[in-house]
Amino acid sequence: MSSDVLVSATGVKVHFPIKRGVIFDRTIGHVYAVDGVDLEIRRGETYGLVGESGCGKSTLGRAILRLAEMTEGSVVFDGEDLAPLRGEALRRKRQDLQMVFQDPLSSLDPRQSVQSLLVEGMKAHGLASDKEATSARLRELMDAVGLPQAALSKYPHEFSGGQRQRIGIARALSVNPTVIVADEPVSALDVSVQAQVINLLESLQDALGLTYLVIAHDLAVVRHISDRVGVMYLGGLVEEADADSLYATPLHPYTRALMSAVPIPDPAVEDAREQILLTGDLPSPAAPPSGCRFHTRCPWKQAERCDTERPELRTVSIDGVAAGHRVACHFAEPIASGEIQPHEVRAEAVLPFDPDAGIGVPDVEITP
Amino acid sequence: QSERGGAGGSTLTFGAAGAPSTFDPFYATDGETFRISRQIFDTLIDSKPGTSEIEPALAESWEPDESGTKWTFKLRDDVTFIDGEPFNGEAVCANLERMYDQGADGQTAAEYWGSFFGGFKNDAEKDPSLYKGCEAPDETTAVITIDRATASFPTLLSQTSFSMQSPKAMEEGDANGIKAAGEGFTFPENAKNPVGTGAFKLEKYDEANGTVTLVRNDDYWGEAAKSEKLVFRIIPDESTRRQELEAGSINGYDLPNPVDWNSLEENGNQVEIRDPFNILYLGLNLKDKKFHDLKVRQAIYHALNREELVKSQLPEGATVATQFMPDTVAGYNKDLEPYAYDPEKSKQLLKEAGAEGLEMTFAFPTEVSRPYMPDPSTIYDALRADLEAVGITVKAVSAPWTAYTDNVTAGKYDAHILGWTGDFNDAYNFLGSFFTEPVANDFKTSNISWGKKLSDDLKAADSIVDEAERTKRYEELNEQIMTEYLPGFPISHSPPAIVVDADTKGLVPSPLTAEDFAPVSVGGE
Amino acid sequence: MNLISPKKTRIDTLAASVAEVEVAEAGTVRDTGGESLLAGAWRRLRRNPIFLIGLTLTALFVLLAIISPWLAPWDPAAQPLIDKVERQSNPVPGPEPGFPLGGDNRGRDLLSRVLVGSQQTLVVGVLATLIGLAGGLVLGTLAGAFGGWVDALVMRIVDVMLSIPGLLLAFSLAALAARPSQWTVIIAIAVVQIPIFSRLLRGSMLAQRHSDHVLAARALGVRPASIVLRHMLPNSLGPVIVQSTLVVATSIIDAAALSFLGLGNPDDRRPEWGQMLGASQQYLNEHPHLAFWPAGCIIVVALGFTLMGESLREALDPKSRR
Amino acid sequence: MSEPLLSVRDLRVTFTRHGAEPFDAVDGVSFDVRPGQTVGLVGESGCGKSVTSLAIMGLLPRRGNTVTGEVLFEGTDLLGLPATQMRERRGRDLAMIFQDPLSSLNPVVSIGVQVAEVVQRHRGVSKSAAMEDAKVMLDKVGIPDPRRRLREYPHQLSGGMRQRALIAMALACRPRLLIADEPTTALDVTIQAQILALLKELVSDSDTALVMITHDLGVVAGMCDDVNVLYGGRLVERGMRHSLFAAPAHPYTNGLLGSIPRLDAGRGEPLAPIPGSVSDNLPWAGACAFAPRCPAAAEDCLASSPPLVPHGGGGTDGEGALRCFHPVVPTEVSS
Amino acid sequence: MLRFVLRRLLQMVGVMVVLSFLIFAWLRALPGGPVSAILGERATPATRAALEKTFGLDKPIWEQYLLFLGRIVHGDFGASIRVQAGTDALEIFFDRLPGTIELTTFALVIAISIGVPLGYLAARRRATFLDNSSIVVSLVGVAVPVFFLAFLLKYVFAVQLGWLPVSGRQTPTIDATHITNFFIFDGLITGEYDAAWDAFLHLILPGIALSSIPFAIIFRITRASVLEVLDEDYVRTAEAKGLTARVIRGRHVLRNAMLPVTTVIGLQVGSLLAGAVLTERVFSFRGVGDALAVASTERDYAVLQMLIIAAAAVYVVVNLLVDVAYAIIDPRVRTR
Ligand SMILES: Nc1ncnc2c1ncn2[C@@H]1O[C@H](COP(=O)(O)OP(=O)(O)OP(=O)(O)O)[C@@H](O)[C@H]1O
Ligand SMILES: Nc1ncnc2c1ncn2[C@@H]1O[C@H](COP(=O)(O)OP(=O)(O)OP(=O)(O)O)[C@@H](O)[C@H]1O
Ligand SMILES: [Mg+2]
Ligand SMILES: [Mg+2]
Ligand code: NI
Repeated sequence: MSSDVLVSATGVKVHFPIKRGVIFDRTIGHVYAVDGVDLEIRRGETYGLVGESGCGKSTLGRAILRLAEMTEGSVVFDGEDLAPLRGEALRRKRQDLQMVFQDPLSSLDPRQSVQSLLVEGMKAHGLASDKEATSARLRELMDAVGLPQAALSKYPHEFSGGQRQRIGIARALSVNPTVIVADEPVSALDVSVQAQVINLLESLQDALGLTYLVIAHDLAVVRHISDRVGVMYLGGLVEEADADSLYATPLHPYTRALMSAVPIPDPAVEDAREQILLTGDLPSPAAPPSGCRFHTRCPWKQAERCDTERPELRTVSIDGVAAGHRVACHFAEPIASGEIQPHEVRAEAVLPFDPDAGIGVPDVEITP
Repeated sequence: QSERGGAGGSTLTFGAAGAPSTFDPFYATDGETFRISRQIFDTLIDSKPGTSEIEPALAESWEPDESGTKWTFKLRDDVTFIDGEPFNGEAVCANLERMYDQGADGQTAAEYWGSFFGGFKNDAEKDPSLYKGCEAPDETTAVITIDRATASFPTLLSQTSFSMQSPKAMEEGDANGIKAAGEGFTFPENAKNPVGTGAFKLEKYDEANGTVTLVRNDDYWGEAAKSEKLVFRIIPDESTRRQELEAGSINGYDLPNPVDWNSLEENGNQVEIRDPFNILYLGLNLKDKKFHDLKVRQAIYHALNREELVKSQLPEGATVATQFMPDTVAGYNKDLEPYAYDPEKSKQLLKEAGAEGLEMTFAFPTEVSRPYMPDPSTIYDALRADLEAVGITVKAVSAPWTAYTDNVTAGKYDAHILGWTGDFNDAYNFLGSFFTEPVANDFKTSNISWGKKLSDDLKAADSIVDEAERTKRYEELNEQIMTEYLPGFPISHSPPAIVVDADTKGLVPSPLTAEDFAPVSVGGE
Repeated sequence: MNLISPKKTRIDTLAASVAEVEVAEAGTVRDTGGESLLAGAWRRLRRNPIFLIGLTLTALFVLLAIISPWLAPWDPAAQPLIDKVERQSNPVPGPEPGFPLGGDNRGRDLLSRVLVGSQQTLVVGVLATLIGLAGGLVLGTLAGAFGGWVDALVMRIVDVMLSIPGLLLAFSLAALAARPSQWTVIIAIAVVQIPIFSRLLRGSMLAQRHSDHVLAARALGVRPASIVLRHMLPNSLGPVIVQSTLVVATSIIDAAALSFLGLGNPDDRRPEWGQMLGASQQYLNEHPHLAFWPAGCIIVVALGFTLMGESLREALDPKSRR
Repeated sequence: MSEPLLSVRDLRVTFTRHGAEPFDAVDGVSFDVRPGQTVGLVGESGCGKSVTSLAIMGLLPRRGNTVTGEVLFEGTDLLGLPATQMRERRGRDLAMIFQDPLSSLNPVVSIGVQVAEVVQRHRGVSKSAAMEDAKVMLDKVGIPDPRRRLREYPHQLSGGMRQRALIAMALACRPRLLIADEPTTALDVTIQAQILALLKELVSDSDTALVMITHDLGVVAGMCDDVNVLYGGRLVERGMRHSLFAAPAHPYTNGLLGSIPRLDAGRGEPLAPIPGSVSDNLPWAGACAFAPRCPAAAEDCLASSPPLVPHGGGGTDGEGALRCFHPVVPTEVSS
Repeated sequence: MLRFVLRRLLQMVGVMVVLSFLIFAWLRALPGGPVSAILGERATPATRAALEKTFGLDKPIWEQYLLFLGRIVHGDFGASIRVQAGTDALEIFFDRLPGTIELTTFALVIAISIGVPLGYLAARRRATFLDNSSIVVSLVGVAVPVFFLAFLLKYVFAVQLGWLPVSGRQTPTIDATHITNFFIFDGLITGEYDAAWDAFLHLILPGIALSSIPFAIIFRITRASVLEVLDEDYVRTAEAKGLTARVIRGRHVLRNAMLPVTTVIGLQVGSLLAGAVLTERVFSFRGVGDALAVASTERDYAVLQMLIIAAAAVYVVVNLLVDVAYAIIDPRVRTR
């Protein structure tokens, strides 16, 4: 495992405008979906990204793939800046950066057979010129993801969830990518099938030397397959470290709470566990709290700095914490040493955020 | 007068096909308006019930001087308007002066005056008006001077448009205050409150319910109306009118579909068939050189099986036409024989003219039913089939009525079907309307060698004052038109009908569709 | 321990993993030979009596339209009964031997006209629908595929068109025609359908635009045109197809309404039911059978298409679970 | 040991659809729940957990299914109750919380009314009194500013609060039995932890019996006293949570545990998934449904259907149970 | 909410302006026109030209349009030539509107009061004979051309059985007082109950004919929407709460199921207006539709312009109202 950087994202911001107006749509605010993230993925590693729903994981993943327009920031892939790429050049570049989706059914066009789903990408990148070679390649792909050849002529809805996800993976592989962004590749699957897919992803990585960015909300899954893990909260990375280090010594209060909230299928552990129960819900990304985004729910919140100054993601030097463990908390050290103790937090009412809310009546089509 | 009051609260309800456009007949052009005006107003001269001849009305007698340009009318002395104003010579002159003295907008709106009298007082550009002036030497006399001699002058005055209205009401109601507004006219008060001398007076026009209610004028100079009330209900749909009659909610309606005549009678209604006073013809657009050869025109005429058409598509009483006017009009040439149906001859003629494979667009109107063509599409079908039978290629075209007349006038079709119902008994009202310049000449005769001559001849004939000489001239002209010129093809005359229920009595059908409702009684009185 | 199949529960290498999974899953991929979504919908539909009625009626109608020229005893334009026609006493000849339904007002065989009328009726219904569909497809695809100002522009046009009640628009369009013909009828009806189709299509296209599988195709680097044509369009067609069946029915009825108002095709040598119905107006009181046959046929056929369309709509609706 | 509050005996739910074979979604399931006890039902998607709970509540669709067996609630068989009496009991004696808090709330009725209507219905109090109760309930489940929330609509609440509102609704009439069907699946982990803590607290406070349905073994491990593992509509293993997690006897339970990546396990160990998928199942009638996916399967597994037999350490009911011819030998379990 | 209404109103004004120009230009492109309508079969070119000049039809279209706008600003919408000759088009619209409102409202009431309950029942008894047969019956209503249905109704109930009047809005001999031109309302406020009753009887047949299509659609949408709502989780929640069947039906099922139905009712207004053209014509019902029919055959420009734009405006306004109603029923739409 070399440690050269394959993908590097700097200062990525993705802000979605919220529009409303009388005649012309006026932008009345923004959803700060991703708000300043620096992240590096090394060649051949698996980078795991976790965080609660709506914190911007998918958007970040898509921004890296240039599937969502970045408001600010740059993404450098293998030394090449992707930001200036447009149109055809960008389309060509997509061969290197692929994606696996959360919902295996909805991400497969229901009207295309597996074969045409797979060939499509190859055609788009000129890999399907030779008929023989194409079908050989198809066979290879099916083998790689563990599906029978017969599956080629079938349609997505005829498969089970796990099999569909295999098709999704095969599609990503079909163009020989270097990096695969897997956006919640297993969260729609049953536990037993989930394990099959995780194993498949891992073996493919070993065999093909792929680089993964795995997005998931399941901390256990992420920890299992990742070399390094980033924890996101409300559009920003709050902590990043080697998987083991993160688990062993979570530094950010949010990471701590998250870790303690993950149920573990072992009654003994469960009974013994000290949970850090957070109060209240995730604030709206359209109106993120000032200062540290987590201060509204943080049991370690301090009177000063937390609500005024946004902490930077920084490397800390604490005993027993691996180098390269970064955290965005002003008080990481005192918390780690137990100098600062947690306290009660009063729950604040939080509005759910729904960018589609507002006035609008659904289109209903009628014919007499 | 024994009937008076006898009819008590009786109400006569009549189904009208459309709303009246105004209650001032001077600005009207449509039959629905005239039908109502006729009950409210009287004219100096009227048509004799059941005929197209004229008879005295408000004027008891009339006399031209030798030049034929000065007419003296003796008036009845027992007539007052319903507002109490007396009817006298001055009233007559006031009426004529008012008609003559139209403002710019009024001039375009007064279509009947325009077409029969020509010009207006303050309108230098137009033709000089037929009307020149009016004097009232005494209460019961009116002397009217006209521009040139014409025998049809008294007949003109029988037009409902030229009804006598109360001078006071006209003054108060700003009778000439008609204004163009957008693509229509707004009418002054006078047009909403008609004040006449008729057997009925207007009670109310309920626009929201589509009914016009007239009540009996108890001071009427003639025989008082039999019904207390006369209600016109506006029912645009023909089949609905019939259903209303069957349901007993109206007493009668005009122009029943000939298809329904028999069954209406079987159900006990009275279908009164008027004498045909109209002509249906197949018109040609002579602008197109292909019709300039007389043989071509004759060929077309011989191709038409009019006997069969009349029998299968026109109501009982319809006849095959031999010329461009019905036989009741003076000047009708009895000696003309109908063109025989002879497809062989037709083909032969076409060959001779080198017009085999003749092609033409042939049009008919939709959305319309006229007394002379109850169902244009079926008549058209029959004619087209006949034309095709002799090898003429027909391109079928149709258009809704108003668009159709526009297109015909603009000469957009090679051939069309159209017709005319006479306004009054005068040959010029038929022939003059068809073939003189600059009247909308649908036949475009000006494009053919004899066109100008025909126009001039007709105009000359119209100014012959002597009755007999006039008649003779028209007979000659009719023959000439049918044999020498053949500008178009007269097809048929068909009788329009009017229907009333079993208990409605006293309706005298008029060939001019100018029925009087005063003598009509309902409920078996 | 006796194993049924040589399985290992632990997998250590890629090869082993693949082999294992293949064995495990081979039986899972049902060997039905690629049943598409439509086939699935069809399976469900086959059991729906409403659909079957609709389908039967529609099929009969189409069949009739095809074979009617051979079925009809007379040429619909011939006038074998013209001698019997008398405007007043016998405007519409009644049934007699050889003419089971009698004739029409022009002495033509009514049965033949009703039978052959199915052809033009089908043509009007189908062509009006197809033209409307084509227009709707173009506008809807533009709006749905590009979004943004193209969408806004197209939708404003559609709004304006929609804000005049459809049939009124058709009336005026038919009246605008210089030379009314079958085509003016077809086009007038078709134009009215365009905004409906385009809105429908745009709606599903926009939904498709944000769908995962389109995003997936984009991520894969598929060309934009190909995304629109191969992914968005086919997946948006479901509602449009359903709508089409319904529009065939309404087109036939609308054509009848146009004829009723005298705006129909003036040339009646090739009969069409709506036109026959319109022409029968003046005989309604005395000879309602002239209206009854074409009206009956229109009702049955419109019902056929509508029933079929409605049940299709239901079958293709992902929310309906039957 | 107290008497069971709810006793499910040999519950069988058969779906009959025309054109398809009758299908036993739940096939002879029996279990007991005592007041104050939490019983878990676990298993993969489609194994019949929800159908079981709906059958207990009498909420299965009216047509297309037959329910046999007994659902004894304090000795009364709920299955035999007429619909009107069942309506009386639902919401008052037994209540239920569903998985997706947004779709389970009526979008056009205010939270207050939705909570109050159940109070009004079962306690016969006035509307305003019911509203007051509703406010108290919302407060109790930890919704801040409950008075304002009463007037709000579901879409104005965040996911966690919606689930709290649902819980408030279910608990408004102090039911003695609460069935929670995957109550936290739609929620984030930190919110899930809040909700689970709340449920635990409410149950222990009021001695309510709780049936916890989930596919998350972690949740079960932390919540339940007794665990019932379902597979293909049948109970395959029952035990007290400690013994069950420590020594799963059924290969399926074992397989499930092996499939889950654990936060506390070392990295790098590959997962041991159960091969195949649910669609490989055999019908229970003449075989073990799990046999095709089972590493321990032998001929007898295909020959007959294994019976449910008492087993091992037992649950609080005194007895554990197992449906397997070839149970996993404890030493084989790797952790 | 206010913003939303404002926005829609502004949009509406825009649509109206565009529409008015389109209609204006279009009408003038139509063959035939008021000149031929007024002058009849035979008029001299001079007369025609004079009349065209009087009406300003000889000017370029855009100039005519500007003049038209200028007149509108002064409240002059142009005079009718045939529908109600001499009357301002706007006045005609308001004269005729009450009748049409009475008729369409009555038709909608029939459609809703039968369609909604039947739709609910059919959904509850899904796939039963009741369900299937009511689907078929409702669709027959759609498949029958309105004018044909109208004819049959008149023939059976008015002519043959004589139970109901054939056509019109009120028997003329009843001599009713008209204040607002809503005849039923007028009859009630003036105490002329017989007149009100008579006007009501006149509404029945056209009302039924006109309601056939909206009924079918409302029935169908209600059915589909109830089916959908019955499958919703919150209905199951309501059942789980042990609520009475009545509360579940009203508060949980129908209230939600009515959302799409409300929208559809708004969209139906357009087709009701179109249907009114045919219905009012065959029933000689003096409403906007009848005026429109007359105006279009007679090329009554002023009335046509006015009515088509008004129809569009009514359509937009009604749909705006529907959206507002929707927002009142559905809290999700009225957020923030
Ligand atoms: N196209 C968009 N327009 C407006 N807002 C958006 C858009 N896409 C995402 N958002 C918002 O941006 C925020 C981040 O979304 P994102 O999908 O990245 O979250 P996530 O972490 O992937 O959540 P989940 O775990 O639910 O998938 C959310 O609040 C979301 O509502
Ligand atoms: N109404 C129904 N008609 C027919 N089959 C049904 C019905 N409801 C459920 N089933 C079937 O019964 C079986 C058990 O379903 P159930 O919903 O109980 O699963 P579950 O264990 O709750 O799964 P999940 O974890 O996905 O909620 C499934 O195979 C399902 O397809
Ligand atoms: Mg996401
Ligand atoms: Mg479930
Ligand atoms: Ni691993």
